Amino acid sequence: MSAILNVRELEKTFGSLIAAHNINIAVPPLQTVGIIGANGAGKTTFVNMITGHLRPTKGSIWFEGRDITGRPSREITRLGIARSFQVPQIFASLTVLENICTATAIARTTSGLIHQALTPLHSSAILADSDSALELFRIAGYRHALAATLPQGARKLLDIAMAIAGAPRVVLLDEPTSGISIEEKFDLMAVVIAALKRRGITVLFVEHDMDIVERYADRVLAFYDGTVIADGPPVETLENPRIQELISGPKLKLAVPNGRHA
Amino acid sequence: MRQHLPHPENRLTITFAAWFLGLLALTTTGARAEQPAPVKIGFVTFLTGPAAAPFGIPDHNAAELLVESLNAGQVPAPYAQVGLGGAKIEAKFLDEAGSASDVVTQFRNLAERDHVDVVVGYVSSGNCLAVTPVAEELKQLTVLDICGTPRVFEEKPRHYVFRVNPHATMDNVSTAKYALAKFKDVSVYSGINQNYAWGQDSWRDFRLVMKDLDPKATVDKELFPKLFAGEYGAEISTLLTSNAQFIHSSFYDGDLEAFIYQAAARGLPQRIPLVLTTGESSLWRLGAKVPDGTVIGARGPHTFFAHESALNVWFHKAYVDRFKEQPIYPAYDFAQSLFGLKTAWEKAQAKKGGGRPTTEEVIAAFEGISFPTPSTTVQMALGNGHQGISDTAVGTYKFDKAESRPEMVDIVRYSAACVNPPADVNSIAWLEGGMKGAKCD
Amino acid sequence: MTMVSRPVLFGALALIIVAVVALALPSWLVSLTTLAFANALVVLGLIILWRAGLVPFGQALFYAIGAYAVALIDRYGGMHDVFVLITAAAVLSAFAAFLTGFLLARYREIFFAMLSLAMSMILYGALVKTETLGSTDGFHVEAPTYLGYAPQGAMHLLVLFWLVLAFSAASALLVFLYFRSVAGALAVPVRDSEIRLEFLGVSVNGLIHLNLVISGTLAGIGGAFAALSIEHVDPNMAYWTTSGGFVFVTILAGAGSVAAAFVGSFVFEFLKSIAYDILPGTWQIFLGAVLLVTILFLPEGLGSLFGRLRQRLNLKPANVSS
Amino acid sequence: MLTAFAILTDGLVYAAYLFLIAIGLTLIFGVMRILNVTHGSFYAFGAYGSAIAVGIYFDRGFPAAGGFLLMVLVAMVIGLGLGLILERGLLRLFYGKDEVIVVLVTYAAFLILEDVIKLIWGPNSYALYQPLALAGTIDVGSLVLSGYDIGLIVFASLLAIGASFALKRTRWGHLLTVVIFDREIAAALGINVTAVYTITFVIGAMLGALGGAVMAPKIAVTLGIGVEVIVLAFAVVAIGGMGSIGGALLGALIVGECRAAAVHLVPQIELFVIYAVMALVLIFRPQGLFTRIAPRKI
Repeated sequence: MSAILNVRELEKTFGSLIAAHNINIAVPPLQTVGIIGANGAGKTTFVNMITGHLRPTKGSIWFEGRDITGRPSREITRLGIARSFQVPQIFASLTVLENICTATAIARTTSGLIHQALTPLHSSAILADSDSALELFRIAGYRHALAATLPQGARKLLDIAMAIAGAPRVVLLDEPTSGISIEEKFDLMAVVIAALKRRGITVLFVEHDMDIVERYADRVLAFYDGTVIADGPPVETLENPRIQELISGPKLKLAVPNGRHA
Repeated sequence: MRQHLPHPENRLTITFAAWFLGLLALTTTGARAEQPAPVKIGFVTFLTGPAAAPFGIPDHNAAELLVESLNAGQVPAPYAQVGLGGAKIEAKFLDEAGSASDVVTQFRNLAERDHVDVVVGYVSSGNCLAVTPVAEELKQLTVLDICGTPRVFEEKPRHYVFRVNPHATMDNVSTAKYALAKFKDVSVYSGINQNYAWGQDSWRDFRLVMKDLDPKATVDKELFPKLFAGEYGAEISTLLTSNAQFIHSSFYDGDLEAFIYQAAARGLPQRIPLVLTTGESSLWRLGAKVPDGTVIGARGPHTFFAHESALNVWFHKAYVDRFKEQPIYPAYDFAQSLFGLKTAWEKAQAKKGGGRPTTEEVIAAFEGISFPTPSTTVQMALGNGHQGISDTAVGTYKFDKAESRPEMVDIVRYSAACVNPPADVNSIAWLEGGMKGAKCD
Repeated sequence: MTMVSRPVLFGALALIIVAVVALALPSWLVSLTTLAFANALVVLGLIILWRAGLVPFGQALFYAIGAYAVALIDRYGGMHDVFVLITAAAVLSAFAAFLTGFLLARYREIFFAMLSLAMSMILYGALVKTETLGSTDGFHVEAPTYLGYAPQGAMHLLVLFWLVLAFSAASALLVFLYFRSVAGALAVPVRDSEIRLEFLGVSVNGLIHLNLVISGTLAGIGGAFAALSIEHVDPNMAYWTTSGGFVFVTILAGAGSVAAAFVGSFVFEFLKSIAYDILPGTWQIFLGAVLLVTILFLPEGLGSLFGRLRQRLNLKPANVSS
Repeated sequence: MLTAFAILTDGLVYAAYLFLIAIGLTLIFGVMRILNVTHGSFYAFGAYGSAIAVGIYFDRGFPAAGGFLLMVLVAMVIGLGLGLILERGLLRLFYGKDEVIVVLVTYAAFLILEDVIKLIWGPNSYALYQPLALAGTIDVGSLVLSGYDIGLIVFASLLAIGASFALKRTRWGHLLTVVIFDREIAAALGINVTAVYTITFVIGAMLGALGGAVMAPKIAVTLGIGVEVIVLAFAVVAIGGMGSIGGALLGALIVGECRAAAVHLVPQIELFVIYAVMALVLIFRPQGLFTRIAPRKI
């Protein structure tokens, strides 16, 4: 069957630094892809290029047979590719409900600002959608809490819930479990993956925890130094000693508290 | 937090309290039947901001002095009568600083909240232009004080608004005539004026007169530094490289002093003499800083140029005794405004055979009168008798080292009819038309 | 629905009361209120921007454009009908906001503030330079006609006041509804996370551009009414201190509610006239102190008082910038 | 030729003036992220202080050199007093509040100080004329330069060098640089940010007062001199780049030379040349000429 996301000879350089080199990937619909690699291996750069935050230096990105290379992120979002962030991008000074309502309302007023200026934010339809989204991600309990006051796990969930409010076909999750205690990680991923499967969304997620990847990914991409050094089913990819050495080496480093995760 | 608050908090409560007490007092004084009831006059001038020192303070001082002296009946003839026609003057001072909307709002408050009988004041031409239509709308008798723009009475005839002090046209007519006489066959001159209406108008008038009287004279540099710029290095270099025979400027106070300090330090006025249309107001502070030979105007025959009279002697002495400083022309301007009002008021009162005159009666009496002031005699000749004119004078500065005091030499007087447009002639048109109908002797 | 209709109801009630009370007020108070409400329209625009975290130090640009539009058409355009004048002012200021918006919308924080300051100061400089318009002296604005009706004396004050009141009510209602629209509700999110908005498919610059045009138009209309109420325009209307004054009132009012703009602006004008009255020489101390006390005790501005009041009357709080 | 030279020197003199009024502002903004409107008050207080103190000093006929030192001393004292009162007594209460709120707080303080000046020194203007005379003149062709102006240029240059040295070489400078770079990290490194703030604000106040003190001999010290300075300093700092000393210097030079050129060649545009430059710079380099914006990390 044809790929929903197709990446050809993708390359990104910052001056002399090569952040991504000759990346070729085809993702079939409804697949769940785990992206692994040490810090600075080019995972986030890859995600940023797909979602239009960075413009590739070379190569092309195809979504549902359409070339989306270098399009602005909001356009790509409207086309159906959503993303979440390492540091959850939520509206801290609004309540959880207002957060999700905002996302839902935007998703329902795609024809632009004027349309949005003329559509009231609070309609029963929007409220209904928002509530079901909160239920789906198990954060309905925080409904009226200020987003600023949420625990890290709930923030991650809200971030993802907002990301998929626009019913995308593909979602990229950038380290969904970073900054989450080992105990919570699995429950969180369980909720997320279940929700996304339920909505029939193709998932690419960046992850450092190999057990999570092994458990939830149908396929693994291993990044090293800006290139994909392995692409295959989780078990064999993760057991490949070379990968072990290249990826897991840094994994030990992760034990050391690190500014970005604090 | 707490410990920092008492200051603003107290101020707030105090001011509110004061305001209400003030209101109370106001209403009660209104109610109390005095014989005769005082004439309430609102005085508006700059009490804050950069225009306070040159205009507001002398203006305010003169007002304080004259109101007290008049109420005590200590002013020599012909103003010996107490207050206005026997009724004491009740003064209310307001700050002119702020935007036009502030000034207009305050004017309305004076007229309709405080119910003053007369408003006297305004230094800024912009404010004069802003309040005049409101005065007409509210039928509020108003005597504009120091502002110079001729537009007030030339744009439209006014009924409730008067201005005793001559408008700015004559300042530049007289200084131009004087400069041409002093600097033989002038062919090149330069000008430095503030970049706002006053400076622009002064320069325009001056150039028009020069064109009339000395067509061959050309302008070398014309500079318009920002108002209150303070730093004139670049302007001074420009003028130093100028081959002008003199430099015209309508600078006053702060800007004038800053300019003189910086220019004198670089030998500019020693090389090219200055013609200062309003220079008088700063002479006492600048003293020897102003090089001898500088041409000085005073917006009328004030201070150095004042005609000898008992009134002038009294005014000058009373002012110096009280404020320990010399009265400068804004003080004289104010005296003229108030004496004009007093003359009109008492004439109206006499006409109706005693009793307090109505606004209309005062206006009828005011139009076209002439009356003596500490400086000279003012004739309400223009704008259907609403705009005063007087003679004026220009002189050359000389610092008396022995006495260490400024003095004026080679004073030339110009009759009112010589330096002012005839009635119902727009001043710019008059200047452009070659000052037709000017009667100079 | 009740959430929208209740505040609107209160607003309408207040409007009617004020309109009637005006008949009994002394005319100095009427004209003071007229000016206050004219400025309140500018403040309303600033509140729209402030909710998105933007504070222009040059809003006087549009204020002055509106004022001069009215003054010039009234003087040279030969048209004196108030509705023609206001419409012209609105259109011109909207257009100016639309053009400058292409630049301003790209800026945030202090850079936004400074760029708008620069723009207004350039207009100021240009106006000072045009001697034909009286330079800094400015010029008089003739009283307008109202669809052919030319009220005289005190009546003309009242009619203008009622018109300003009507415009204020209309603008307040529209802005109130805008705040409850999707686009309006996005202001606070802009402050929290532009990235999330972009990745929800919103053009943040476009959104800010829209807000700029709305606030610019309001400022223009405010300036137009100010010109009609002062009956005079001068370049000072474009000077940075004028912009500063508006920001001052915005802080005093707070972004809390639409009504705050009007109450805040009135309180400010009133306090100022008290200050002038009792402290002719030192009124700035008074204003400064008032501002400090406000920021200390009412960090959310006067608007927050309504919030507390609402809770007293246990109404559902309007969810503007919670 | 002479004109070109005149433009150059006039530009430098004006630039010196601008740098003197801008350096304190940019320092405070860089470290504390406060756009400090009271900077105008510092300038005014400095000018009044030096006009009076130094005036008396010269009237007593004391040696000239001491007079110039006294200017600096006066500025120090005033900066210390005002700076401490404002930072400890007022601004402290508003840290962490919205940047704009803090601007408004300083604006309110500025309004109050404007009247305080009037209450202390009255409405009349003061003049400090002796230094200009003492500094003498230098003739260049028909152009006579004031020794004091040359002195200003030298003084400003020394200040610029001194400041950048202090920032780069001294321990204190390093602390500041860290705080400017990232307050969180600074705090994490155990830097006492509160103390840094107080000291920075006081130094900024001293620099503002210094600007007024050394300008006093050239201007008539009168009410409202602070207002002009504020916007001018803002413009310079915005052009150079908020919070950068080098930026302030560059901004001052650009504005100074542009203005001088305008006065000599097209006096008509002098009034808004500064804002035109500012608008252009902001349009093409929003962050100003000297600072670079960190790419947003997501």
